[in-house]
Amino acid sequence: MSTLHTVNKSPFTNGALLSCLKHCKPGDAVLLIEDGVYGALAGSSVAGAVSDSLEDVTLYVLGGDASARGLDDGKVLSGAKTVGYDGFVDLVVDHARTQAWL
Amino acid sequence: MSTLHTVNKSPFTNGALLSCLKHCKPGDAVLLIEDGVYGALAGSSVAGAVSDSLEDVTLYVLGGDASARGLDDGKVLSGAKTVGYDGFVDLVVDHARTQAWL
Amino acid sequence: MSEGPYTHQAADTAYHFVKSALAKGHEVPRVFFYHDGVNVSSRLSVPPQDERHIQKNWSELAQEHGIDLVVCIAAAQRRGLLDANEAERQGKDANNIAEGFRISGLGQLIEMGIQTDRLVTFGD
Amino acid sequence: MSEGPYTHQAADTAYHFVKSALAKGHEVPRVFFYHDGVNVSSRLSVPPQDERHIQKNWSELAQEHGIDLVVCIAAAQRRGLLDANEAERQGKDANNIAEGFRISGLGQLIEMGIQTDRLVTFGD
Amino acid sequence: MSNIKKFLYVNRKAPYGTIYALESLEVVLIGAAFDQDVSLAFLDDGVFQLTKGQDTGAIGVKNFSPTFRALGDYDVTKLFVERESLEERGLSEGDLQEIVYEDEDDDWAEKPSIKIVSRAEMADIMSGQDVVLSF
Amino acid sequence: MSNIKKFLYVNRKAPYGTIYALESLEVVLIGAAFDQDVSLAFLDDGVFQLTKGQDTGAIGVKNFSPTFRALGDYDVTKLFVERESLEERGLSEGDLQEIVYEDEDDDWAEKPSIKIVSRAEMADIMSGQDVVLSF
Repeated sequence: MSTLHTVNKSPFTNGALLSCLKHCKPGDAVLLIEDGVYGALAGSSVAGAVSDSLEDVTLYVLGGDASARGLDDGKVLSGAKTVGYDGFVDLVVDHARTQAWL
Repeated sequence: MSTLHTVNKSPFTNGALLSCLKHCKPGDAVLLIEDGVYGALAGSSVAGAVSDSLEDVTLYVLGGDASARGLDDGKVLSGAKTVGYDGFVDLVVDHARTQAWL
Repeated sequence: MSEGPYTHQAADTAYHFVKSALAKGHEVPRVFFYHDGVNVSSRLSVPPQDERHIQKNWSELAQEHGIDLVVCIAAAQRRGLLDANEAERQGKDANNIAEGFRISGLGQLIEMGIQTDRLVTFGD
Repeated sequence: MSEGPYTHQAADTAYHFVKSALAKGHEVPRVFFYHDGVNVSSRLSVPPQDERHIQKNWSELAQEHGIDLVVCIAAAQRRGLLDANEAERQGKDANNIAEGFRISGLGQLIEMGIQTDRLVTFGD
Repeated sequence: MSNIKKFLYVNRKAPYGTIYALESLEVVLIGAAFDQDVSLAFLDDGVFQLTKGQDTGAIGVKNFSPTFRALGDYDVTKLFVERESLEERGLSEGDLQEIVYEDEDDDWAEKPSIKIVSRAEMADIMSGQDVVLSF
Repeated sequence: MSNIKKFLYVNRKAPYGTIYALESLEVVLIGAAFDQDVSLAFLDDGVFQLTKGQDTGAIGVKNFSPTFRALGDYDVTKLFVERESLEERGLSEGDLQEIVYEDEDDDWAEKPSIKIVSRAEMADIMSGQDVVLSF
């Protein structure tokens, strides 16, 4: 059964997101929270690497954190899905384990 | 008068060292402290970028932090100079300002 | 919960997550505060009027839903978080742990790993 | 000093730096504790016997050399660091600031930027 | 005049995930009372502090981005934002909120506080300071 | 047996600069008493925790690297270290301290606790756990 990975750091400052994506198995989910939501920015220097991984992995963005940072849907990579805290809970339930990339 | 820059983060996790080097002026000094000392590792994936900047910038490593992490002189980039806390003080005195890349 | 209040958002995210989990009918038997997370338990915190009160939010949620808020004793001692018993034992003249939090050992974390279906970490 | 004790090395590095500066005959009129750095000032810290005692190290160094250790009031209130006056003013039943530290405002930082020849930041 | 120093506040961290951006702003506001020559630098993730449309309602944290618009009233009028940092993040000047001040030397004309600079210009700005405070 | 779970402690941070490495080790030591199936993963900057020759005398911080060599006595014998993480840092297995345990199922023969694995193998190890604790 698959894994939910959480990433809470900006990929422009910290290597957590890229390391996480390199350790995902097909079918895993990655949820971007807190400053991690910047990882879903379209047109950024990491957007290509993130998009490439979406073949195997589903990318989620915590909506409250994205709104707080002024990231509206138009700025977010197509393919990324926005969830609320309740969606976060469902993701934890739907995956066998949660791994935080702190 | 030139600037002393301090960097205390590992360049493999955090972008501070590379950003610092891109903002140095010729004649500036960069002092690696705490986890920043890993930036002086020879043969690493960032060693090339660090070495390239040594034309314009002098690189210092805080010796106590290097020893704590098992970085002996043989592992450190040639060109990097090791200083103690007293050398750190002298560097602060010898430059007009100190900028911490936190 | 691995980070302190206000400095990192982790304590806020964990709080909203736990609230949502409870609202959906899940059980949240325990929250374990480790690393700088122990700082959440201080009852001496006085945030500005227009900011959330992180310690109070946790204490109230715990009381309402019977959540066991455990503060790691080793991490707390280093950082100066003590309850009345600990303060007396250590010869300190004050204590600062808020109601609803209790001090205990790391075994309380491992135990949850064994007993619960899911363990989620919030930190830095 | 911008980070808390034990969690980040910054409080240690700053301590060794200040000691060296004093040994070389420089003046260190003030150390300003900001962000999680305010946590250094807690007198309730009980580190393990074989670890350094960061708060005591600072208090002793300050007493010996007349350094003004200033804890930012706004940062301290959020994080639950209070002296006796502040505790009374805020209606709190305890306080936790160690001897040698005093609570004051951010102006004390700016003032040093104006008056001193060098200002060095240690943090995360 | 001899007591006027050049202060630079360097902002390299994103807002809300950590408190540094907010507590940096608190220093700027207090520091404004000291009548020094103040500049703010926004580079790396610090440029995210100035994005428009921030809405913190769902995370329960105070939205402090409007405070940047008040800086002009405190005579803090030089906000340097690094172009390369914006570009790496897929942002342009239009993604930032508008921040203006009234120039008392020019009949109180409204002028932009944000100035987009290149990385090389940012390095020059940094190297011209008396005091650099990092957040 | 049904109560035995697979626990993975994920170490991605360097020692001494922050306390996470030390406090992770403290959890591992306490956790060992619970007789679970324990593995430790070292990747990214976490591989620095295991380098040999650490000498913390000058920084006044306790050197906890010898504690890793005691893990075998607690039946913690699976330390997985990622090869790619070592290589990016210019390190090889020879830069790590030697950590061994005595295998009770093999006449107490001394065996290495550290196993160098590829990134793909590390991903497999992670995905096979019941509980993942991150530091």
